[in-house]
Amino acid sequence: MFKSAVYSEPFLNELHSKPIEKPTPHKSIPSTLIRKKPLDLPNLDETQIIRHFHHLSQMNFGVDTGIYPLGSCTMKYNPRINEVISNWDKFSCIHPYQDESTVQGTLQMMYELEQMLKEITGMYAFSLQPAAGAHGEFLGMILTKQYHTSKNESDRINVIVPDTAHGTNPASASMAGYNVIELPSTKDGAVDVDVLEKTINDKTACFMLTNPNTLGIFESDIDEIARIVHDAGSLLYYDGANMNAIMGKARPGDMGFDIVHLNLHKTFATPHGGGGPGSGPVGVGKKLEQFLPIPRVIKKKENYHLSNDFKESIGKIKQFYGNVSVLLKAYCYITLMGGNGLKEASEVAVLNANYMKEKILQKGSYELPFRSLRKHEFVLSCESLLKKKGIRAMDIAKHLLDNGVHPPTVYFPLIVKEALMIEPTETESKYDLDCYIETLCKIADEDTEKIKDSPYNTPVRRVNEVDATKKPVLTWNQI
Amino acid sequence: MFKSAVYSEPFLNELHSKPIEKPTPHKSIPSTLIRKKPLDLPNLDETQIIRHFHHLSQMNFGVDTGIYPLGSCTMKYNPRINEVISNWDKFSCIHPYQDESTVQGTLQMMYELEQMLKEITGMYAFSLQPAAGAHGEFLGMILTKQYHTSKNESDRINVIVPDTAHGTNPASASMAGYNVIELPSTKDGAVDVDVLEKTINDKTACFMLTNPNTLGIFESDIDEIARIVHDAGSLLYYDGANMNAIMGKARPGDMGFDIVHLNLHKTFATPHGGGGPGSGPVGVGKKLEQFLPIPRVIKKKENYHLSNDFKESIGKIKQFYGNVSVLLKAYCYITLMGGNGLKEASEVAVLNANYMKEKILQKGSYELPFRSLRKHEFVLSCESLLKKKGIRAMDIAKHLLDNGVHPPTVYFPLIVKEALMIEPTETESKYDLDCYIETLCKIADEDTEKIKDSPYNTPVRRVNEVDATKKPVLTWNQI
Amino acid sequence: MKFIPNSPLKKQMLKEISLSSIDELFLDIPKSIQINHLDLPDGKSQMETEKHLRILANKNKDCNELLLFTGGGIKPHYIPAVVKSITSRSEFFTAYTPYQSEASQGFLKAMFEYQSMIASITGMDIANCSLYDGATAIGEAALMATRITKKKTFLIPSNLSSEKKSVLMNYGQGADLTIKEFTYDKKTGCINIKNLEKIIDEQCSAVYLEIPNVFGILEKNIDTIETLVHNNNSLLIIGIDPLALGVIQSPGDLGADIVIGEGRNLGNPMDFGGSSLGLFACKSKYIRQMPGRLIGLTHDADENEAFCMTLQTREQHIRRGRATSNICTNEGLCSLAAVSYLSLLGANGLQKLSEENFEKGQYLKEQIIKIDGFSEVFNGIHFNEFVIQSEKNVKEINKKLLKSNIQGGFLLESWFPSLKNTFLFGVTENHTKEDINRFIKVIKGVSNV
Amino acid sequence: MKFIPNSPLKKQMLKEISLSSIDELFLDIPKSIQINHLDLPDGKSQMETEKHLRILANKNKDCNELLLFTGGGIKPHYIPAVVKSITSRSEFFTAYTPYQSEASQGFLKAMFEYQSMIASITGMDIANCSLYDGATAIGEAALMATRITKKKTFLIPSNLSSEKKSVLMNYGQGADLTIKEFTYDKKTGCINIKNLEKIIDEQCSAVYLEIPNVFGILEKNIDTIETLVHNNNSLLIIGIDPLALGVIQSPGDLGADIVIGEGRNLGNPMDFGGSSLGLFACKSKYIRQMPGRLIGLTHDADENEAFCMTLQTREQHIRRGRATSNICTNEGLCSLAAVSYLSLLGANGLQKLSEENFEKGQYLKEQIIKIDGFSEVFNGIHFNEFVIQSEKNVKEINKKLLKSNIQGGFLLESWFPSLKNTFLFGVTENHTKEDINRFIKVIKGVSNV
Ligand SMILES: Cc1ncc(COP(=O)(O)O)c(C=O)c1O
Ligand SMILES: Cc1ncc(COP(=O)(O)O)c(C=O)c1O
Repeated sequence: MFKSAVYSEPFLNELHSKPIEKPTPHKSIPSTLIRKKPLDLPNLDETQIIRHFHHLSQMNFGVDTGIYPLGSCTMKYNPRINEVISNWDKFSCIHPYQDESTVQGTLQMMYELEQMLKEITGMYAFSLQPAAGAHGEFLGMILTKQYHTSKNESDRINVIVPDTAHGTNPASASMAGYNVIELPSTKDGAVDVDVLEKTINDKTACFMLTNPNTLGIFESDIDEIARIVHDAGSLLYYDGANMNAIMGKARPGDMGFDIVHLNLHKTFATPHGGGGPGSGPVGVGKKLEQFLPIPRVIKKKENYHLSNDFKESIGKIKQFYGNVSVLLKAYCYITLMGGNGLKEASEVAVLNANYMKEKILQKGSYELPFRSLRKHEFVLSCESLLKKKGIRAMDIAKHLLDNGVHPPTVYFPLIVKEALMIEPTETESKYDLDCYIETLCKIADEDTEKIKDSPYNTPVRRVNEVDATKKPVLTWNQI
Repeated sequence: MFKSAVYSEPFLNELHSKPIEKPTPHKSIPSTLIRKKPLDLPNLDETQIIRHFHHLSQMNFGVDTGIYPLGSCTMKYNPRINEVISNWDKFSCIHPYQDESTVQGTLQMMYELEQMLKEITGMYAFSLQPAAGAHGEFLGMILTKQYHTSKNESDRINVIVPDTAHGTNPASASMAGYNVIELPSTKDGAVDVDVLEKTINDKTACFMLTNPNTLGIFESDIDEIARIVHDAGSLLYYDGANMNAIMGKARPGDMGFDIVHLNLHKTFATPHGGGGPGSGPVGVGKKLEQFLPIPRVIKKKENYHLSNDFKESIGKIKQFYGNVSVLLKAYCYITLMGGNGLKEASEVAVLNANYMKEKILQKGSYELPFRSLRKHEFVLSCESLLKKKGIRAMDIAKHLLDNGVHPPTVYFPLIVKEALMIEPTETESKYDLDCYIETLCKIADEDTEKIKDSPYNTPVRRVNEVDATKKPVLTWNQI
Repeated sequence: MKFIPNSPLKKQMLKEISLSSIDELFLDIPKSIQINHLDLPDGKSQMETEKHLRILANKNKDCNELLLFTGGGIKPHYIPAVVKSITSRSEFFTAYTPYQSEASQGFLKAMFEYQSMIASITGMDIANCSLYDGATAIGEAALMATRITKKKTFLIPSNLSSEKKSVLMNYGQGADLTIKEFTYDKKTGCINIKNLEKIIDEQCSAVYLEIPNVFGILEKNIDTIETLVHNNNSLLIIGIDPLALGVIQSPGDLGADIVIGEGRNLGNPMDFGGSSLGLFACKSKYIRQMPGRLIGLTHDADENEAFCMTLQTREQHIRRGRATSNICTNEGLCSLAAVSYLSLLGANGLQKLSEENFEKGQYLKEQIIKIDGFSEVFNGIHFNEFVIQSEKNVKEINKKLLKSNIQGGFLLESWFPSLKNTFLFGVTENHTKEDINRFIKVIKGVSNV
Repeated sequence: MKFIPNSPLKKQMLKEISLSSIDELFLDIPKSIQINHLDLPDGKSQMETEKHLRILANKNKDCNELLLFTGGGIKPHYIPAVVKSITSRSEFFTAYTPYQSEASQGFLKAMFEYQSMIASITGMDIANCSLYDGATAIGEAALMATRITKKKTFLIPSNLSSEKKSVLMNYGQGADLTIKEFTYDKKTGCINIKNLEKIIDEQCSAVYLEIPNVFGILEKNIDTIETLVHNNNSLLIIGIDPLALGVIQSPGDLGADIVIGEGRNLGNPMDFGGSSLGLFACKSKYIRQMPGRLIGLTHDADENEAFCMTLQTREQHIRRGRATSNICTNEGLCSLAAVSYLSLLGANGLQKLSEENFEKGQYLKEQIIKIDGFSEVFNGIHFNEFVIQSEKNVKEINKKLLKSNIQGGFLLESWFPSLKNTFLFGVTENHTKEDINRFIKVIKGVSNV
């Protein structure tokens, strides 16, 4: 039994507001600049505000609410201790331009975090500056440019991505000015080495890949792929969104990747915050090190410094040094888990995924396209359900909501029809996995009408997203 | 529209537990004492625990959920800043036997809080030791005893309480060994001065009263009452649960009360915590000061000390010095509000109550027994609804729950039939008061069957409290 | 004015109820006692308040800055962040006592689980959902024993802390209890059973003892005592430190009728002695004589599982002057912290924690008595507190320790004048090996001078 | 292993899916690249981790210990406790991007309110629900201007901070933007309009300017500039500090087409430069060229109010290589802090806050220039930051201030080599009068020596 809380919560500006006072600003402000129209914000009391957001919060599903196996997103439990530590004034109330002697603790944390990430990925150096995965990708593309330019090969204008790639990969590449070439996968769901070999050439700047890929399949030909890419003078980029599958088992650096981004808000348990802040550190091989953003944290004797002393650096990709509280949480997480714990996390993440996959397949309602052994996630197709009963992946997602669990990612990767992409992570118990499996399979047997009309137990019924785009209403004033 | 969240949440010991390890305790523990049976607690993971309590929390109503006008309980908004401050390690992680030089901040806070409470109540000295209102009452009774004993009047064995008194008053008196004599109220709902005069005598140790009383009526004859009580050689005790009505308007000390307890978790906005921790400081007049519990915080020059140097003290009523974090929150609250703010709080608390009372009476479904002008709360009767439609106060309470608001106190004070005791407090907005009024009055017009079957929108339907007492099940093992 | 949304609406609201001023609302207060203002400063902003409180806070030294080895039943323990995260769910902490069960199922179920866990670790049938603290729990237990046995003499160890004794005296006086003391063995620190045998008589309602006792000693001969007490038709009441229950036999298995204890250790901060939690468990048959609130399992109108406060007829709001206790507001949120804490530990965690506390207790003591001029006072087996005698002046030693930001032992002489120059030391899982070693080094230094 | 409930169940689960070892799950990884362990320490307990982090923390000085008067667009502001209390509701902070709208109505509605408030204070039609930070927002705005105007020259003030310039350069290079600078008036610190007139040409997609600018100066002649820019068929992009909007005209009223800004100030901590929030608002007509996520109002199947992400066809997960931006994860929780913060302030609060910041800025500057050897560099009206020239060595002064636990001004020379021996000072509502006076006393002392 599950029902979400429902409140018909008014907008903040519909709550009772105290009268707005007339502006009485200082005379010395130039009259062209002084605010004339009064500000238009409600004047509320704490009680009203607390209740408003309290009600809204109860109409929102988080990892704390229940299992959240959103494929590719690695929604694992966010340890509470990390929230506490990152909230200490000593960490959160410091200014980026404070004298270095007064921020040695944070600089040490950043320095050591880089060392940890280097060890985990096998890369040569790291930048902690990017604010998210896509931001890391963009930095990666800028580094790629700088690298080829430094070798007088600015005519490398293409970036290759597999057809299973996450949308940010092509978007980042083209934002950096590259042409994006899409590589079709084999029937096994992996990179087609032959096609890659044919596609790649001296116009190729980079091949972007995640391994395991977004089907959860490990690219076993990775050695061969790396050889082909490097032989063509191209770089090989690693989208680290799937790093949770292989910590302590294999390292992108060892696989031949030149650039790596990690999603700390995925693999390293920092909360996703309903959409951020995230952090997407970028690691590179030795040949790219000199291009990394400044400042970089360096250690001299026992002291840490922010150094701008890197002449070939691409400069900055974000103001200051990254989303530091997210870095801190990831640092705490790695400290808590240790090398042994991270390995165990990957092992159980993979075990959980394969366990679910097998159990679901046994029941026969969903198909698994492509190769069988998966890493930390797997993509089902419900195409046959669509054919048989007219039920779509989205319908299944919505009815899962009625059961108090979060649906998988749907319709991604694009090459799978009616895709359900499931990533349980290692922080779910067998009990919750079993419940999920049962629920998912039961839905397949349910009455089509019932499923089409779902969800029922959420704060609202099926949301009409199409109407939202027709005449977009984005603010109170547009209602 | 309101519906509470519903989760069919298993017990903690029904969740998947890791195996219980065999005890391997130290050999040097005497064999008669060493634990033989393994402990019987589930071994869970953080994720499971967080979700469990997350689900439970959403099935609980607090002030943050909505208006909570529980008469006598003063459920006002609990400022968040107080939670933050009391959570600072500097306040919460200190040992009661630390060297005084290392806890000067907390001692100063306690000392100053006593000064503040003295000013607010007009009393001569305070003890912060009691953990709750009833605990303060009990201390008050012990002080009463000590006082009379010191005057060789140990034969004062009776304590008088009005029939409107809160249950803790007679309970505390009798726990201290007193006979309790109940005083009937006048038809106005006030103390019957004549009957009091007749009842009181040289066997009377104390008269316990709250003012305004539990009907929300100010005892305007308080001067006369105090005179009578003191003339009889008795003490006059003030139950401070209703202090929220009169801050900055009148003081129990000025009314002639000898002993006062305050409920910091009512008047001074410290959260009630689902049942505590509370704090019930006791203030006394000069003639009782020497009996107060030890240690007391004293100030010498600029330093604060815990002094046991009070020979006539009754000793201790609780280990250490009281629920210090609650004291700290109250201290913050008084600092935030200031003298002017506390007065405003009482004024608006009284305004809100009278506003609600008038508006409700205008609609005619409920009656107001006794005198009209109320302080911060008022007691309605729905006796006529019972007669007309068979609807009881409890039914109304339950149906209010369906509307996302908390019901008033019901069936108290005992002298009002089908009592609904409403205390809105000053932290509610007019908007919320108006909604509440409307809801309450609409319920009176609803179909009896529907109301009798309520609530509908809560996590469970009407709870059978009678069956719970038949064969009480208090633990997992008793299920 | 902050926290008062209707401040700007006073006129309008007054008008709607046909009044013209706030003063009219206070006409029932006689002029003679009306006041016009409070002699307190005006309200401060949140920012100012925070800054002011920070100044106060900085006059304290917390246990991260001050290494504490002070016994007395309260010590720094590690509290996992999850505990606070649960207790700061505002649905919980801004709720009142769960009078309306339908709107309080969450808290009620948590309290039911708390009762279950307390019953489980103490080995008793049932537990209530909190009293004020461990000391008042002794008082309530004494009164309950008298209600059950109709006898009025309550026996306690002479080495009960004077704070607890004082609380007990105050609780006992209303019921006219006679409180008598039995002595302890000067060698072992355990109960002097001979003396207990001598003192116990037919008026004895109950015998109270503690495991570990005030000296940190784990009583040896409970079976003898248990037989003695029960043969006398008295009750056996045991006071415990719940964190010891991972290594020691549960009081239930030892034959206790009532178990009490201070539960602050279960996930609540030291709070300068606040945030207390009175544990209270007993045998089923005494249920109707119990003090405090009980949460029971029942069902709703649809026959689904539901919880409510039960046996309220024992309580003050129903039974008034004849209630089993006057307690109303209890320590609810501290109980919630306790059930969260216990579920985080689990059986395995509690066991390990007990072991660690036991072992660190042994280790620290061994290190201290190696130092010249310090000796063990009692040879009974102790848990995480213990008594040490010093040849030098203990006050002076503590003063010097403080200069190194170490808070030394509690000076037992203030409770037991005969125990001159003795420290009560305490240590927990929260002290690292380095902490302990630092302490030893420093105390060696200051006591050599 | 902590956070991995199935650790003890591995064997059982493997068996259920007919595998015999974990290794079998990793057979698809070529042996050649398999590793056996990570060269990192083993996991620490939560207690150990906390103790370790406390050691690190103690190597920092926070802004309660260190009085900061450092400008640069980031300064200590007071954050009411309610903000954190809202953002730490775990339903919010443990959620992903709201892909499933039915299960995300709470966050979606809050983001809709955030958009509404940002649109309202900036005076623009619409706002998105965050970009990474103020600097990347300039980059995104530049790209958007090119998409709208199909022109490729982007004009910026020569006194844009070198950090922001660098970010902009990196964002611009993919679209082959030419970035040109117009100078500022050396006397006022305002834009040199003559120079701007000279530089602007038909290739100009947009002119970017900041209010207040990097020197803290409030630009005087926006109307002239606005006319100039729009007559040139270019866009006007204004960068703002939202906390100034209580006193100054909204950019919308000034004729801006796009408004960006750093929103950290709205309820987020300094976080050593993290916890950033890229504000982004614009005119309705440009909606389809906007970067970032947009939350729209719509209805559900029962025609009730509902919210969802909208116009997703602009975004990378739909449009991939042709998206308006690559942004996916944004700064959601920082936006939630911002909407909470703005609702706590309300119109009245924001206005007062702006005034206070403005006035403290004036006061501090006046006090400083009274001191011998310090003078104001620009005579334009400034907000809460300002530039001061020193006759003595600024580095030395800062070093000495640090000894009194004061962090002095930012040394502008590191961004603008021509501004030798200048400080960029900043002050906010968080600085009390006493703080300021203490600072003045100390700086007077150290600069006299
Ligand atoms: C495979 C993959 N790559 C890249 C990203 C982009 O990461 P972010 O959302 O942090 O920008 C994601 C996350 O959605 C992802 O799943
Ligand atoms: C009038 C009155 N007196 C006394 C009390 C007892 O206070 P406490 O619950 O803190 O023991 C209460 C609270 O319920 C009350 O309302």
